[in-house]
Amino acid sequence: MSLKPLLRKLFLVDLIKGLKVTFNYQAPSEAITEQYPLERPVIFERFRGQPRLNSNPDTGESLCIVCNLCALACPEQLIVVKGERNPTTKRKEVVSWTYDLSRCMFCGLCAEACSTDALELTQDYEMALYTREGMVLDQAALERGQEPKRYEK
Amino acid sequence: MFDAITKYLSSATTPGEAGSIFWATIYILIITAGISLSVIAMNWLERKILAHMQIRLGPMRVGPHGLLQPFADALKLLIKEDIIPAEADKLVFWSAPVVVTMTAFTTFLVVPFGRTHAVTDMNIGILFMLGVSSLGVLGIIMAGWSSNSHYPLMGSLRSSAQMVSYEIAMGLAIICAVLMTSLQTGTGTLSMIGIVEAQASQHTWFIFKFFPLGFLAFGVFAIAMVAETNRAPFDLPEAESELVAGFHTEYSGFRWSLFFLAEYAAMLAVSSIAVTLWLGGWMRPFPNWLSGSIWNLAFSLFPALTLFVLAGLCLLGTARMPKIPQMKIQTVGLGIFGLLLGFIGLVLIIPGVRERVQDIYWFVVKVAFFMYMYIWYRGTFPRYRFDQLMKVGWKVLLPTGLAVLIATALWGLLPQISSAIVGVLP
Amino acid sequence: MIPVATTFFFYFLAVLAIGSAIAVITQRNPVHAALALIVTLLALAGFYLMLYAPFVAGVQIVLYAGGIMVLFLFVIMLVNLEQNIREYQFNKQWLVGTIVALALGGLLLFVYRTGRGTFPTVFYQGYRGLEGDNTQQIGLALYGQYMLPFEIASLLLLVAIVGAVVMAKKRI
Amino acid sequence: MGENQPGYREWTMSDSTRTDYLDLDTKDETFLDATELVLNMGPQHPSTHGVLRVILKLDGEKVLGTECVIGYLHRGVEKIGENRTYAMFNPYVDRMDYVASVSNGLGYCEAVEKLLNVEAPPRAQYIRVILTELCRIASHQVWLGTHALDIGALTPLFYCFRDREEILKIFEKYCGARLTTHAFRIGGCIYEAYDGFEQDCQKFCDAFLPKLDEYEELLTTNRIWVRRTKGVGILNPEDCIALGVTGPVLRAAGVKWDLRRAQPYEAYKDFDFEIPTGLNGDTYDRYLVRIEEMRQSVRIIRQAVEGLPQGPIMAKVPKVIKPPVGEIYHSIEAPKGELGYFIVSDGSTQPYRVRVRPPSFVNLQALDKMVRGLLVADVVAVIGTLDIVLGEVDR
Repeated sequence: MSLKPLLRKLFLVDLIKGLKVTFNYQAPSEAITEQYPLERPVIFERFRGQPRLNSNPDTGESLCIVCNLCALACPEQLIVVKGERNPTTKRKEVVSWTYDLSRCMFCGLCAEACSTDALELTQDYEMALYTREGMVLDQAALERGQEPKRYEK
Repeated sequence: MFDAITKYLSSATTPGEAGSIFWATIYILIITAGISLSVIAMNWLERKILAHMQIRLGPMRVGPHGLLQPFADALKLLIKEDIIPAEADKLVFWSAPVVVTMTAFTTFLVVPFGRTHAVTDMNIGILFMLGVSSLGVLGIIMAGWSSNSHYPLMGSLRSSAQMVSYEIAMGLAIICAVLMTSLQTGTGTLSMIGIVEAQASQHTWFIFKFFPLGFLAFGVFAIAMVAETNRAPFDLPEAESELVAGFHTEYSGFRWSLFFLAEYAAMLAVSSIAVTLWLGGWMRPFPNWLSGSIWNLAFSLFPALTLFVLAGLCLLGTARMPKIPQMKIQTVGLGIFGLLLGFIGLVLIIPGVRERVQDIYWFVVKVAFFMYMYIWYRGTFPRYRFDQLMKVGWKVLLPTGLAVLIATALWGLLPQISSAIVGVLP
Repeated sequence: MIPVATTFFFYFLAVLAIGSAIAVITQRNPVHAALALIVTLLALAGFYLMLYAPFVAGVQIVLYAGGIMVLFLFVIMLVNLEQNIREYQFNKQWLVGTIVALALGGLLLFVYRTGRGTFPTVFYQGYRGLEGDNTQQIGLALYGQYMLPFEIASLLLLVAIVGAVVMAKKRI
Repeated sequence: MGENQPGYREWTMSDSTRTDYLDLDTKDETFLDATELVLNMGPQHPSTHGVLRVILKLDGEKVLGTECVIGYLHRGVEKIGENRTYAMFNPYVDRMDYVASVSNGLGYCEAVEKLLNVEAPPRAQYIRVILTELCRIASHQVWLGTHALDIGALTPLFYCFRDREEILKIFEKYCGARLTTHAFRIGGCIYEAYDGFEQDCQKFCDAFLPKLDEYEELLTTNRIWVRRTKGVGILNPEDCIALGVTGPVLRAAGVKWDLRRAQPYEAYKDFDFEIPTGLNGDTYDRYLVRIEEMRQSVRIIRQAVEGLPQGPIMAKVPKVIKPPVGEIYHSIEAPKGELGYFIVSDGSTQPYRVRVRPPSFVNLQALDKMVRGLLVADVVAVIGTLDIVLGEVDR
């Protein structure tokens, strides 16, 4: 062994180098912890979260034309859309629209398949519930979007 | 009766020497409570410091900055279900944590927190500490065996092998310090107080005596003591990535917390040995350079100043707390805590208290340094493998310790040797 | 050090020592027996302390209770215990054993009776003087007067260490 | 499966823990030899990276033999593939190696594209390369953190996760998910690079390299780390090839085999990068190889970001994917090794059979070979260095 590595070994240079790294990181400003309920994470635009059914802002009519493409695209087959043709307007209208959130894996295929931008995955991410009831969303819940939740026992 | 109680206060000795059972009992109670409290503080500090080293925040929720987290944990552990495995040896399983805790706390009988702040001054003090702390491994073995499970058994086997082999290196380093008390002065002692007084009379900390021998012996001890207390990077008996939790895998609740208590008490104990032997025990820094009544006064104000600084930090933290309703209780709590610290600081300015507390303060500061090192090591180093650990113990520390011992003896006897040589020479 | 409650501690330690010594031979589980032996050794250390021999007490704790018994337990724990527990605790030589033990006890009693005068009946102050330099006295005796026996004993230990390594190691 | 069935094989514990061909001479056993100890490591164990169960046969602390028990995380991904259309199956493959989900998706999409005989447009290819290389870095960071944690260094884990967070943020900005990304579609990418995608990637690259040096300061020269990893779990090139081991484990043994070079897919032929190889094939070499791979990935990302072409991001693929009858095997270099997809098409909208060749599963086979004669602590180190993800082993 030549002299330099020997001296480095003797004076524990390798260990002290590591100690220096951890020591320097102690400044509280380095901490990256996010204190979740107090600090909210930044959610980006394309986030695939809670699904929402959009309606026409002017008329308040649902944008869904009951084409069933989302139900066909869904790998988990958790979307069930039933529609009926309105004899007056000749348009298909929604009879029942259910979305089983408990089985959803947020792949976004349904939103991609939607031809009218009616179904959309929003940036809401707090979908936990205390019971299984309420996991199956109907049309009203989907159009309402996520309500602000109060966590109570 | 009252006389007998107050007589001790005027004497400048330990209760043991003064023969005051009353005060000895009081001291034991204070030390036990103090150690438990410092273990709690250590628990919080370790989490916080380790968290900050790992760019985390650590406990933040229970109390301001998680100050009450250790208490919450202690409460949780106390009320947790107490599980004894069905196939365990009940008696041994039950007594193992007791043994570990008892031995860890007994060692503090001879630790001198100040000239008068020790339960007693045993003339085999350091031997007593070594002996009692070596009994702690019995508890670990009992725990590992009685759990009747493979991981604890392997953990306890590792632990006993590790402790037995590192005790030797530790002993050699201690002998170096003991030699230093006698060499070139002539008054050898094994007493903990005697060793500190020897450093005072020789006007040096033993870490600087016979440089670099004192430093080397200290180094050997500093490494061996980490191994003795099963801490990273020598935490093989409880290596969580290999043996789950080592010897206390099957323990839960209060029994587990006893092991935890004992581990931290043992860390404090070996750190106090190191402080006593090499860092001048309760002596304040630079008693020779910065002597005189003004410096004495300045140094005696240090405890109060430290508390004031801590109080100031707390109050600063109070001001910086986010102003939202959820944090209100925490903000107020932190403010009260800061004020409490400030008040204690004020008490420590009182001259009578100041004089008595100063020794303890410097001792605690030195021990705290070692405690920080423990946390720092844990945050930085990987873990040794078992055979490598043994290699370090037997092939590095033991020869180094022996060499330092021999060199210390030779250096100490240099005057005699040189005079003998001069005598032989014509 | 001023002795406190000397009589109480003597009897306490005596009962502890004898009780755990009996437990050593009556316990079926070898681990329990070994633990009882440790208690005996610790009680003996207490006796040494009472006899103003703190160094010997310290060494008793460090070496016997802390060192040797740890290794002892270490070995016992690896042995298959279930078989041991099923075996008979006393074998056929118990009669001979009892006779030998009784004979030894008689001898000790005889010695005690005849040499009673040489035992101190009270702790006299002379011993207390020894307490302070007990360590020094032992050191001087060991490395002065008994230098040769000491070295022979350490050589013996060295041989034992080498022997143990030879026996344990598969390949040297 | 009965004895007369084809494929039946006698398999007992003693068979898998044979010791006679090992260099353990049992002839001069002494009376002090302890009895063998059978230790169950896992499925709940801090360092088996999920739910791997390893049955260890020990002599003291020495490992005489191991047997891996897998399947605790089996979800039948391959069977699910037979019941979904080609596009629908895409999100499921993300859930195999959930640490490197982008690579999984890439492999699947490319295999189907090959089956359809289409090729993703250049811009899509570049975006794919950028994301998979980011994913490689993220995967290696998880490996480094957990591997260091197994060996006892707590801190690198948190540093790694901090830097991985930046990558996950890029993923979230790009495709809306952090872990199970579902970033690519058959025929290209569905998401156009968002505004600032290039800057984000460049920023990450600039910030990451000094952080990587920091990891190295903590570990590479640290004597404890070197001792724990050097000479531990050696696999020589012959064994690697015999066992089918791929990825960094193979390259650490000195075999310069990287599918990005050997059978260039996507745009990898456009980029200039090195394939780091080791010398001894031990744990330390694997560590160095992976660290260097992260540096090379940064190099690739920089080149790809600079040369990101304009144009469409989706090739012409019918809405209902109906590949012609046939079969295809396509493999890519995933962070953990060769990730292959074997897809049999019967001409319908659903694959007839999807078979995945997961690198973790194959690499895990080498565990027994690597740990025999070592100590328990080394088993943990070797499991860490193999970089297995149980989601991929069990599928």
